[in-house]
Amino acid sequence: MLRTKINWIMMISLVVLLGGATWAQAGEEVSSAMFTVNNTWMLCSAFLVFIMHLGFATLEVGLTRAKNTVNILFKNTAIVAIGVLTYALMGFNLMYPGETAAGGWFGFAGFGIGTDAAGLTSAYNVGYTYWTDFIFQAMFAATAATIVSGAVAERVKLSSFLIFSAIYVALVYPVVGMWKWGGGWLDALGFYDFAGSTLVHSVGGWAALVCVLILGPRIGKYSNGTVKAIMGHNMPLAAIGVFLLWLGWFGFNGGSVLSADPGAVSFVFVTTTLAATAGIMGAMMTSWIVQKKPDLSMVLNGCLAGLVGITAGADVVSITSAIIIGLIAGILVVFAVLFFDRLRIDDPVGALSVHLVCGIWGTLAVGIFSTAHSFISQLIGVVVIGVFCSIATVIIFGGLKMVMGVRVTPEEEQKGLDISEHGMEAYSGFQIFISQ
Amino acid sequence: MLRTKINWIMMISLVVLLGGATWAQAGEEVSSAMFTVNNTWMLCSAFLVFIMHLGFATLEVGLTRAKNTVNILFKNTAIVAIGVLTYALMGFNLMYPGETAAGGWFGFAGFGIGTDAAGLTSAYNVGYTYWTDFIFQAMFAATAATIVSGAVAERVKLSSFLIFSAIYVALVYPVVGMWKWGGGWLDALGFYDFAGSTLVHSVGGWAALVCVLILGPRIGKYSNGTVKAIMGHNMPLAAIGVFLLWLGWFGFNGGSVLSADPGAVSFVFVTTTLAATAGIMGAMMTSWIVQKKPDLSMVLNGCLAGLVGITAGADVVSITSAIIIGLIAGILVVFAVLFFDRLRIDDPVGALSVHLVCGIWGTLAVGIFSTAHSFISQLIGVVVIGVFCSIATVIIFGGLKMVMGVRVTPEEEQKGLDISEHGMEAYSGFQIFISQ
Amino acid sequence: MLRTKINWIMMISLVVLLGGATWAQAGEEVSSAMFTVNNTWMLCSAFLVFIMHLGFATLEVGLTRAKNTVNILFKNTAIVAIGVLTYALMGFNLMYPGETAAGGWFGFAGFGIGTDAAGLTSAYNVGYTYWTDFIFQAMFAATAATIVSGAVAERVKLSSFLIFSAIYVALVYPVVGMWKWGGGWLDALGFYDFAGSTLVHSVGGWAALVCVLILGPRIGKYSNGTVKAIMGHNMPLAAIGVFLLWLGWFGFNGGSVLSADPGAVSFVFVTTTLAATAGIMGAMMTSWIVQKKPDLSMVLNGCLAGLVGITAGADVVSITSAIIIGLIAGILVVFAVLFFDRLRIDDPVGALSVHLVCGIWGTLAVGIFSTAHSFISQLIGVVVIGVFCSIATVIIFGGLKMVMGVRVTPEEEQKGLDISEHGMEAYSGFQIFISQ
Amino acid sequence: MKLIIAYVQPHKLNDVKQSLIEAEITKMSVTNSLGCGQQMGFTETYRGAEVEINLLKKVRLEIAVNDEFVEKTITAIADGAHTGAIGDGKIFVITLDQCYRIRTGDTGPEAIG
Amino acid sequence: MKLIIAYVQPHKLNDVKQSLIEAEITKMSVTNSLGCGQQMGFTETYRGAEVEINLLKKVRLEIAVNDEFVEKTITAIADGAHTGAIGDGKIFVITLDQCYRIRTGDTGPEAIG
Amino acid sequence: MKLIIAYVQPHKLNDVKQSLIEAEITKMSVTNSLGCGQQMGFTETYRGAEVEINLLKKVRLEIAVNDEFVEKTITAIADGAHTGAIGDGKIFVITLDQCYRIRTGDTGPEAIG
Ligand SMILES: Nc1ncnc2c1ncn2[C@@H]1O[C@H](COP(=O)(O)OP(=O)(O)O)[C@@H](O)[C@H]1O
Ligand SMILES: Nc1ncnc2c1ncn2[C@@H]1O[C@H](COP(=O)(O)OP(=O)(O)O)[C@@H](O)[C@H]1O
Ligand SMILES: Nc1ncnc2c1ncn2[C@@H]1O[C@H](COP(=O)(O)OP(=O)(O)O)[C@@H](O)[C@H]1O
Repeated sequence: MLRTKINWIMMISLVVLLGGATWAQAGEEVSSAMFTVNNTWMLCSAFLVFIMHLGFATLEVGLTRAKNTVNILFKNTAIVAIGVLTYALMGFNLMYPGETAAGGWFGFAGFGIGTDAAGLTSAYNVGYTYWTDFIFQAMFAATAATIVSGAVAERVKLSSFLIFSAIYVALVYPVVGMWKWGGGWLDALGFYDFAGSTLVHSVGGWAALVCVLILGPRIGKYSNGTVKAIMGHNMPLAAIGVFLLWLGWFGFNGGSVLSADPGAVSFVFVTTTLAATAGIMGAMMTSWIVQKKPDLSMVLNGCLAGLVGITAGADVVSITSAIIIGLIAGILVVFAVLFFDRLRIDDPVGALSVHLVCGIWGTLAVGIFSTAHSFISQLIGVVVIGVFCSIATVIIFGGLKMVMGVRVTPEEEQKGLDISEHGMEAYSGFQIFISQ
Repeated sequence: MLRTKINWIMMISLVVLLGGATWAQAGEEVSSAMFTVNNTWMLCSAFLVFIMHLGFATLEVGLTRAKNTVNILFKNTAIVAIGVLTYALMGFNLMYPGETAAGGWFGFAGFGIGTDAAGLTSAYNVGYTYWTDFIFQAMFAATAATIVSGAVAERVKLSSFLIFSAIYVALVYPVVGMWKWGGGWLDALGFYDFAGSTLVHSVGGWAALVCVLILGPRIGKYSNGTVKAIMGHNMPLAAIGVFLLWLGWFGFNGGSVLSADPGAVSFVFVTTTLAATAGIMGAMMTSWIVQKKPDLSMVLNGCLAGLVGITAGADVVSITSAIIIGLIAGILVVFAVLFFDRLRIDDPVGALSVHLVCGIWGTLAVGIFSTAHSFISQLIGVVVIGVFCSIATVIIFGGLKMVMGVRVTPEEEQKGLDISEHGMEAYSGFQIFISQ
Repeated sequence: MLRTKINWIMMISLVVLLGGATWAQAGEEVSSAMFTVNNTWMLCSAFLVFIMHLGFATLEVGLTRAKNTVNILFKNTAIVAIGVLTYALMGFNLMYPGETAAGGWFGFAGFGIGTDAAGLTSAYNVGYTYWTDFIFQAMFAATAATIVSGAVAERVKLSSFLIFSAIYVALVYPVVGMWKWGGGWLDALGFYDFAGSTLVHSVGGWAALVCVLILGPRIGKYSNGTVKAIMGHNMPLAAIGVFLLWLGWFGFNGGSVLSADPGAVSFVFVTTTLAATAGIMGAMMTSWIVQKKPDLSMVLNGCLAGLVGITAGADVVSITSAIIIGLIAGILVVFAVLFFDRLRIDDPVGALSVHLVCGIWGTLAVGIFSTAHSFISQLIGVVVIGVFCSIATVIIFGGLKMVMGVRVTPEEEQKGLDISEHGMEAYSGFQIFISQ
Repeated sequence: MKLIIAYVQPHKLNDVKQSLIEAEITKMSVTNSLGCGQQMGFTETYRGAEVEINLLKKVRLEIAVNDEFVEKTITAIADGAHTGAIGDGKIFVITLDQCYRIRTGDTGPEAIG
Repeated sequence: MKLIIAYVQPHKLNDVKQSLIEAEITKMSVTNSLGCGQQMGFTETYRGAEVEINLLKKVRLEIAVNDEFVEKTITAIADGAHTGAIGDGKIFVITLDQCYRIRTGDTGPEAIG
Repeated sequence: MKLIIAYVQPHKLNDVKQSLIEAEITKMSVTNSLGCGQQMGFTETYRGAEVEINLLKKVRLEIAVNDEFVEKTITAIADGAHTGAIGDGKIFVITLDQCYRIRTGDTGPEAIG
């Protein structure tokens, strides 16, 4: 999703298909009709990415307990607002500071957003206007924070989490994003991340990991030396979430082509879909073999695992590679869930397994399955970003822990956050056993 | 969404951005590719607006009691059907009677829909074909009736409500719409309502207000001199509803540009999104301060409030103004909910606060935040339409009350409309305390 | 959705509107902008058809019992994966074997998918690239299997069903599809099926019928000589399902134009919507009269009935005919549900009534309402495909019954498939009466 | 000590609670229940097939009281629940051998209130 | 007067109701309940971790009858619920001191039926 | 034979079960219930209006035991449920006249365990 004006030609030249075909475009000049269709597709992508936020919300609600439902819905609604607003305030201009930051580590083009008339023409970019650019990017930004939300669910203190999200989206996500998509040092290094296996998913995943470690597990999850399942309360919601996320991914990946280029977008649609389906199959087989019974929640995670896995290389790997990447992601995610549980890292929705583990896998897979990209560059990107995000999270979330606390009291946790933090229930009238 | 052939050039010239940039288009001549992309975007907008009907249905279900769920789903499915069919029968030709009605109060181009071959080319309109025009408008039409549905939920008699909706959508909505979008007297006056803060939302809102006054509150809502909360039964559904409405709004506002004009549509996407997020923040803060705990249902209403608020001026206000409009709408909606409760006007889902109050606010805001528009014209539009819609509703709904009754019996209300009107339950098998 | 390169011109010439207008396109040459907008619309259609899978899943879950929810979600997630992957492996090349199979019964272009550079240009097709072609078709393919899923729900053995689906989608669906859309003998015969009333819906419907006959009814459905209702457990989910299916249908039918042709696509939007709304009205009136109370599940089925009905002729029938087709479909579906129940053919979600009965009705309706098409050809298509699909299902599903069984044990059925096949519950913590 | 079990109409619960509180009986336990009594149920239809709903939704109250409160409690429940229509409900009284308050360890009549 | 409490398998409820009706016992109250008895429960897995489900879903019936009906009621319930497999359920009988019909104010054996 | 009815805090159910199992009482039935006791409830707000929640969620246990087990059972429940805070719960004991195991037809003390 590298998108500064200076770099877009380079990017298109990277888009090399199976047989080596390159989609030619008429240089920086496009007809007004072509500009309009490109822009229209980018706006469609923006609304598709938008709907991912509903997907995250329902998935997360579905895989947690009924007594924390209002809290999760509240968090995930607020995050979209916070994410978009902070991105407008400063994130966008931190992430895309312009040519001055080329090859660098940091840049800032000032607070707020705005453009002159040229920002509305193909002089700005052949694929979209300034405003399209902003809205598409802003929809991405909030995603990173939402990933954290799932991992810390059912015990995090609402106010602390909202503050954390605001800071993370305003500062950490755009700075890291600038390294690659803003034309920074990682881009210069040859690191490749098409739509954000690392730049979005791992960036969220690392924060999630650190936050979970700081928070500790939910009460009752690892009692008396055994791992106890805490079952999600609403599987239809979880499934709705995954399908909506998949839907949104057509915009997440398809829009990262940054134009409506027929060959590129349709190819990305195919690789994205095949990876998702292969992820489902991988998780289904693994879960059926390892857990003996086919576990729906694992299969749903498998679908997302495939999607996260293909995100880094959706435009540069072959059809067969896309299936393999998805399949491995689907297998990986099941073991990762079991593995984190063994480590007593309590992640109610599998956010770490899906976004962190498969985000890393997808990024490295570009180095493996695309000859045009170096494994080493990919590895450097993964490691440096991991270290940076983890340290940032330790500072921000650790700081919040000291200043105002990050976890609700055990009584609040046991009563459920809906009653304790919001004074209301999600399913008024329904008889629910809240013994867990 | 002013869209008669005669007027579109005028409209484009109204679209003035922050810096004063005007999006130029090649007059009435567009290339076939441009016509196709414009039309494609308008069709995308149509399906986006369509999905708002699901959003309304789930939001309304979520904020009411389990025992009335089937009834609400039934109503909202039937309304779409009734709305589209009556709009095909007569609404469309009442709303857009053509040049004969220019500057006037009423016009009618005859029953039914149909076009000659020219209706499929850019000779009809550079932005869309005749059929696109119809389907996009038809999706809007049903919206107004759906707004009423939420306010009268849990006590209105199904058959009476369906008849009311049919008449309101067939007659009142299109006549008022014609005043502005059909090139009528309000348009001549300089009244501005981009996508319908007044023409859709307030038109629904006024009807809702009058219907609620005629119906009276739900049993138990204001007993013994106190306001009793009647809690909604399904918060995930409510949140799904709001996100789907927001999604649909990209088509509602984005499509009201009436072409795929890159600058205009993308700008509208940004103002719409920022107003929604600001609405969330406004309601969140207000609710946290006033109610002491952050109320999810208020924040969801806040999001919609921001969206309704920006709808009148999404294309003509600045970025900063969009945020302010949304923020104020978000604050307003919380107080409005409390205020209507104090007046004992029982509106289960907050439809009055969202659509009426913020519809008015958004329309007036155009006069405040856009120098190109006069506050007085805006005010005149708001008042005249308010008076007209209220009187029309008194006649139609009041008439129905006399002829066939508009409210179910107290026993039916207490048992729940699902059992009494439909003979079935929404959640068969689930144990639900229906003591309320 | 006839789409081989050889045939597209013919198809466009078939597209005759009310007044006889023909949408002209510039032969096989289109501008790069036009190609891009066509392709973009086809990709939008692909994601719209994709979301139908979520629609099917939620509808099916909503109309069955809570104890089988996980199982249904699992099935419907797995089917998408199986459908797309087998379609990539062989289905696509069976369905569109190329010119060699013109007029024939069978053809195969080899395993796997892939294209040269020409596949990415308008040389392949003016409407889409090779990849777009594949993804749009692949999304259709899984639909047929999903239709079966609804009819056999609550008693079919998971593993057997998945194997059946894989074979049916890999072999039966594409072979039948080739007869018409692949340019085979039915196409040569003049049989017309725009978007698949027969080729998708009936193909699924016949399989569903045979599977249900082989499986037998759910325990308790027809005990002691009477028909007992087994109520669905979640009406909001059912309604969500129908609205999402309707949404998807804009892509299902709208995309079957195979380009973004403004006149054709917008006309299809209108006929599709009017048929759906007329289906709602038809089912509502019928249900209100016959069943005395307005049955939500019937109205939801009525909406789908209208959509299935219009699918065969959405581009060739008049506006009035579209309404009549939808209305009759809506009436038909109610009687069909009652009729199948009387025959003790147990179809929990009404899949037979919607997809089979209305699929046949819609296909025949083309012969009735469009003078350009022969009723006899339509009838031949319906009958031959019915016979072929039924025999194929008898062989595949009957074979599976002998080899591994197709039905769960009575104990498993009574406990619910969620516990017996997946070892988990859909609504953990909720108190649910599972006496049925 | 007696244990009083009462079945009342769900929408009468608030009235019953009110009238119990007025009678200074403030301890109780409530469950929801399906009941079959003189109120004969009704028929729902779903997709054309009939469902006989002869188990109607009721609310079940369980109240432990000291002997001197039995009369008062029954009267209070009856007051709150009575409409004169079929389905009003029943009250059952059982002898309670022992009562124990977990928090304090109190037993007997002491522990009831 | 006795109060009979029975725990039976959920999917046997219809049979039990049927056999009660045949025995002319038409008044009852039903709740759902989780039970732990000789039927040992089973293990669900969710995301790889085990959940021990040792509380199985049961249906609880509460039937107040006059003394002469006790035997008949027990037999009817047992008839409807019996399969011979573990988990069939239990029946408990308690002495009922008093019974009161809210609608009419009837008390005693009168009020039961 | 006695029937023991206990109301405990929902989140204490696991502890209570544990301590019952340690006391070798493995048969029981559990329902959820709403309770009103010394724990006074709290106020939820919804859209600005208040909802008084004075019926708090509780878990209801029903355990039939032979006489010699009564003391042990009460102690076990109390052990598992006790926190010393208001809302800990109550235990009620009723005389059980008869007990019947549906599967085998056993009656009396035999059938309880
Ligand atoms: N003999 C009984 N045993 C158990 N529950 C009963 C009995 N009689 C009545 N009930 C309960 O009381 C409820 C009300 O009984 P019903 O006969 O309809 O009331 P009434 O005769 O006072 O109008 C029933 O639905 C049932 O739950
Ligand atoms: N002693 C008891 N106290 C309370 N409930 C019991 C008792 N014994 C059995 N039950 C209830 O009866 C149900 C069936 O008991 P179970 O021992 O499984 O039946 P059976 O021995 O007849 O096969 C249990 O799930 C529980 O709900
Ligand atoms: N007299 C009673 N009758 C019926 N149920 C009671 C009675 N007293 C208490 N309970 C039940 O026990 C629960 C706990 O009672 P509470 O007085 O709050 O406990 P404690 O006094 O031990 O702190 C209540 O919520 C209610 O369900």
